[in-house]
Amino acid sequence: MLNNPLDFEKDIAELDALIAELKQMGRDPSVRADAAQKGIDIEARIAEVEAAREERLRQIFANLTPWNQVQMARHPQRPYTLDYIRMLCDDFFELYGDRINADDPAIVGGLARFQGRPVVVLGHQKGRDLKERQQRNFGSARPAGFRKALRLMKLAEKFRKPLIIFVDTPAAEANLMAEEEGISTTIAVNLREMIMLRVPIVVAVIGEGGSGGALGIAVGDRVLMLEHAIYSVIPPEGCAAILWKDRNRAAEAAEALKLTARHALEFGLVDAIVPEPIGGAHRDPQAMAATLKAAIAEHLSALLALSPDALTQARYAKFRQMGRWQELPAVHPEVEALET
Amino acid sequence: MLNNPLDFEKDIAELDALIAELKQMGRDPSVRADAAQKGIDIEARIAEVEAAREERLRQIFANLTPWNQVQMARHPQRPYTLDYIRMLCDDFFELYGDRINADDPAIVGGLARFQGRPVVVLGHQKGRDLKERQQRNFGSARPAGFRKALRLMKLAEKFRKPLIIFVDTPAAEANLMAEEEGISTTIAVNLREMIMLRVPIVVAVIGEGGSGGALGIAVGDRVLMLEHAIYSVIPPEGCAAILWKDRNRAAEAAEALKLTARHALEFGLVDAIVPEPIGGAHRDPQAMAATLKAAIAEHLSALLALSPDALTQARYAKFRQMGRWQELPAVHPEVEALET
Amino acid sequence: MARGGWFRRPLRNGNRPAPVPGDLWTKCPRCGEISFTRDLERNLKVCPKCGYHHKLTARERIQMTVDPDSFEEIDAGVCSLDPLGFPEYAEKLMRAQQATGLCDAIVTGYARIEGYPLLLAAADFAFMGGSMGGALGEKVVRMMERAVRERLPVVVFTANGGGARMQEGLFSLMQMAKTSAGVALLHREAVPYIVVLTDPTMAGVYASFASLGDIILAEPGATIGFAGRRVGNQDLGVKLPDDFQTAEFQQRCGMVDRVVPRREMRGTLALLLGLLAEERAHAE
Amino acid sequence: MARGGWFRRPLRNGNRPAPVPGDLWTKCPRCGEISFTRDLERNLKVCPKCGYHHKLTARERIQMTVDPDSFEEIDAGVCSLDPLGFPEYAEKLMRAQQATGLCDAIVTGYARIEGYPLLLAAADFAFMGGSMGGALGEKVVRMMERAVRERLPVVVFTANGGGARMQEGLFSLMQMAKTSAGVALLHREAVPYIVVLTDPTMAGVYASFASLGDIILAEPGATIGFAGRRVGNQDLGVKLPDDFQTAEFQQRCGMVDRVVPRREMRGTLALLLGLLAEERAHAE
Ligand SMILES: [Zn+2]
Ligand SMILES: [Zn+2]
Repeated sequence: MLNNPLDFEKDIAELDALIAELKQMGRDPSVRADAAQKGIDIEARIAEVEAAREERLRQIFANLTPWNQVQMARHPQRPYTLDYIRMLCDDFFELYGDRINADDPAIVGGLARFQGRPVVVLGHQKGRDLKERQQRNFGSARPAGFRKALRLMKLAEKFRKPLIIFVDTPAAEANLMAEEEGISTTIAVNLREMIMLRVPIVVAVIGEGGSGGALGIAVGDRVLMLEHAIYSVIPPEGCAAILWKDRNRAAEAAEALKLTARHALEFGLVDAIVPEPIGGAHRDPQAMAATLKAAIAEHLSALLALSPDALTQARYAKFRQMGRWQELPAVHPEVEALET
Repeated sequence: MLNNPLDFEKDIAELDALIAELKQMGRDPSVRADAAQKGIDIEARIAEVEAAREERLRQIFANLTPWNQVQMARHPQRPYTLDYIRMLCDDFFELYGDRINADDPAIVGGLARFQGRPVVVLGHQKGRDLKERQQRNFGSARPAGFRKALRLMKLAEKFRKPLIIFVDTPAAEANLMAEEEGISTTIAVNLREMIMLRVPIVVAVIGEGGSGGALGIAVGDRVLMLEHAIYSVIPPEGCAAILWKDRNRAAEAAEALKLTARHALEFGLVDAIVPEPIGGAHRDPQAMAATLKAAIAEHLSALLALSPDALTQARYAKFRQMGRWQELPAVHPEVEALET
Repeated sequence: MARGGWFRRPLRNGNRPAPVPGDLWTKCPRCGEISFTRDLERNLKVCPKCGYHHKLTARERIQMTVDPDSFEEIDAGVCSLDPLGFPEYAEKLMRAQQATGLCDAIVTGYARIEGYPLLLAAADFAFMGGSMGGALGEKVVRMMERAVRERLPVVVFTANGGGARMQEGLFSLMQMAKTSAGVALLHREAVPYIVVLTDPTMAGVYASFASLGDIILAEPGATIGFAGRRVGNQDLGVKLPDDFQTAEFQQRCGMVDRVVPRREMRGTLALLLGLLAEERAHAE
Repeated sequence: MARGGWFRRPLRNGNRPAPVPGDLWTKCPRCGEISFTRDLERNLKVCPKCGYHHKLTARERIQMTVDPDSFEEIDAGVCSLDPLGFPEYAEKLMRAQQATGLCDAIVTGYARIEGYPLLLAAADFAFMGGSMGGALGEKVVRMMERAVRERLPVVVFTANGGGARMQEGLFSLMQMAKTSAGVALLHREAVPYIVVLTDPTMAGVYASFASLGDIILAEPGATIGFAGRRVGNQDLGVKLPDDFQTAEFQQRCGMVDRVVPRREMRGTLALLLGLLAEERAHAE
């Protein structure tokens, strides 16, 4: 049962409450006896409600709007990077610091084993409770975070360890200090360096793929998206504010931005969607982790077959072809002159 | 004539004053007439005093103590890095910033032409007047300065430009902010990176070679020292404070530390001494620049004949052999046991 | 979007339509000084009173910077699409094309500066705030790949206040990676890359190819930063410096090598191109 | 300095002379707690009351860290000289050698940690503050070159409060470049290099090989910094943080990966050696 259900999760929460109530009744001998006398089969009733719950869940999640997807991606009970690292990896040894001036807790990472193989893992880390959320700046990385990420990537490259990267951030930090420390430059350097990194990189967008703050650690050979994750050039609220001067029209903006996993896959901008348990990753983190682990393992094993040169060439080609444009025939002034 | 003569320069300053006085007399017709009447030849008198001055200068500078050398190296009228860059190079284009969070004016550098050839030049920069001295932190570089220096070195390497580096610093900055920004790490990274840099590096210690703050930009294929420069593991005042709990015994410490150019050359820790005009670089900066330019040109041209691999191998070997030790025969416990 | 008749004239004369009478005078947005537009243009569009650097169109920038008749445009026909069917984007695009005579927000091509050959790009703020969509990304990368093939240095004048073009959604975000990939090639192949940040350069452009120059120059007073003052998540009680997100601020923070007045830009670029020009490797 | 009779005994038993009776008890310099020295040693010389990590000799450190009987010392005979004829240096050296049974302030050799083979160095603060002279630099570089030849990971325990050894003048400064050159080799050849900063690590050592680890660990409360509090040119009115120049401070500043209690050090190193162990390149 969830503590803070989203609007469209409320029906489920109510059914969950009902099931819990029935189960408690079933554990009370006097209630059971009473029910048996009245010919009520509590177990059957529970099974009925559970079936109804499954049906409703299926119904709701077959019809999520883009805005619902945004809400899902931001769900406060969704598993975060450290949850996945713990569920997917063994021997995780977290590393700290950018070797310049700070450790940014909004990005975490370190050495670990994935299916027995040493890897470097890293990702944005949101906080679970209020205190941790503030400490981790809600997963919005400062320059030190991007520098730490790059340090770990270079460590991976040096020791030929594949990289597994989890993306989950509303955006990069944008306050005065971030500007003074060159948040733009730091992100740009990561983009340039990741393209040429000579080890496999598998990226999983597990929640919010928030613009440059996400991309700054997301230049992967494979970019996977969880079913209910989003990936967007701008938060829908910001987009609405610019387009209609009204942040409350975020739902419309979410629609227009086509920021869901399905769209990103259609556009060829991510490589695969990792399905979530019905109702979302937070309803069954273990199952989610198992699916994600299998997906990462599959992609990683394909990448491990490639030479570093082949990897970087393919990665370059992959990002180089992104975008849509058309090319009009070249304009020759002489021809134009004849036409006029 | 100098404004702030050192103690041992005072004789010269007095003779300079006398010469100036005589010359002024010589310009006054009435004084000249008067002198002529008395049979005094002002010109001859000037020549006499000038000869005495030269003789005294030679005398003084043949017998400088190590502490005098320290004073010379710190002389406030000595030419600084930007003076040498202007005198030795054309087309200097100063570059700013470490691309991390600051520009440190205690280290300057940029692109320039040396004998027509594009090079990267950089060095510590002290300030001439009080305001500039403070702005440049007396030539004590902060982490941003060492990072800027490394950025310029990498630029030189990328575009295959030789490096010319001027060293002139009392020490690296050591306050709270320097510590927070990893002054130690920054210097260490420079040492590691300079060893493998694939372009020729000529270093000239032009004034104070102050411990790690100097070495952090001084790992060169050739390290030259101006005749009156010093190079030391610790400022003599600090050494005296540690040894004798008395900073005023700095002169003794200077003696003990053997921090002069002559010693550094004898020890094989620098490659050549660049002679200064009699009385020091500050008495004839143009002549000093000409000598230094010729020395740098000579060493650079030898280095330009080497491949990048040969350069880095030689540089590694050069620093790898520094230090004095002895090796006792290996101790075998069994043998010892027999002896006992 | 097919090439319409409106498209030909501006492309052919390669510049804006002649100024309407109201454009005879130009008011300085900083000091309010009113100058004859023609005088202002003679002064490189720098306010004679306060030194304000007026925005330039891409073509003005190129004309002011390169040797006469040396510019040879490439990839002029690369145009944006509307891959998301984003509200009003198609119309905005067409209006921008009509207003500027450009296919998109950047012009790229071969040029010479005091004889030094190079590849040059100039962004045009008048085209949807200079924002970066698929066409801009494609043109930038093509230019960089060409620079690597032909070993020509690259100079880019940015003026991309909008950063990534949100109307192209995730496609536009990916232009950050795409253009930075281009720079990665230049970097690996040691092709000189000089960036000139002009007013304004923000967000996705500043956080990609615009901050990756070997040497980064900026025009005085140019607005340069990551998130707009209002967009940024400013901590309460933090007083922003007066010059926050200007060229001068960015230089102080170590991100910009030199703030170069427009009058000195051409000479500065020539000096740098000369200093960075390729030589034979010393015995490698 | 010839090897004297005094030199043999301590070298042979590889440890300090037996503790005099007064050493039966040890007082914690932080909390004042008095413990049986033997109990304290069983607790890895960590104060049972406040967790203070007492300084260890190089041999204690090695014994505590490596698999039993796995340590095989190298270059044990490399001794310092007095190249400057520096006042009192020769005497100090001899006293330090007699007191510690070491030739100089660092011990290097082959070892195994939970079976993983490696090269290991441990500095000894008791030898002139662990300061770095020509012998230390030579031993460190030899070990690193050996690590490259034999592709063995390197673990270094620093405890060099004195930094460079001023009694060797400019020679000692150059050990910074020399040891960093060794690290440059390790770095280029991708040989894992783990540094453990222990109390105290300062100045020329911290500003060279000690801060260049791929992974940098530190013991709790260890003093780590550039210039001593009194030596540093502290700005007037600047309040130093309470933990200034400690392991925890350095971690907060991004310089240290993890502060690892002594009890967990061996296991941590084993974990890291396993994670960094060489594998076949994937199809390179
Ligand atoms: Zn004005
Ligand atoms: Zn205690």
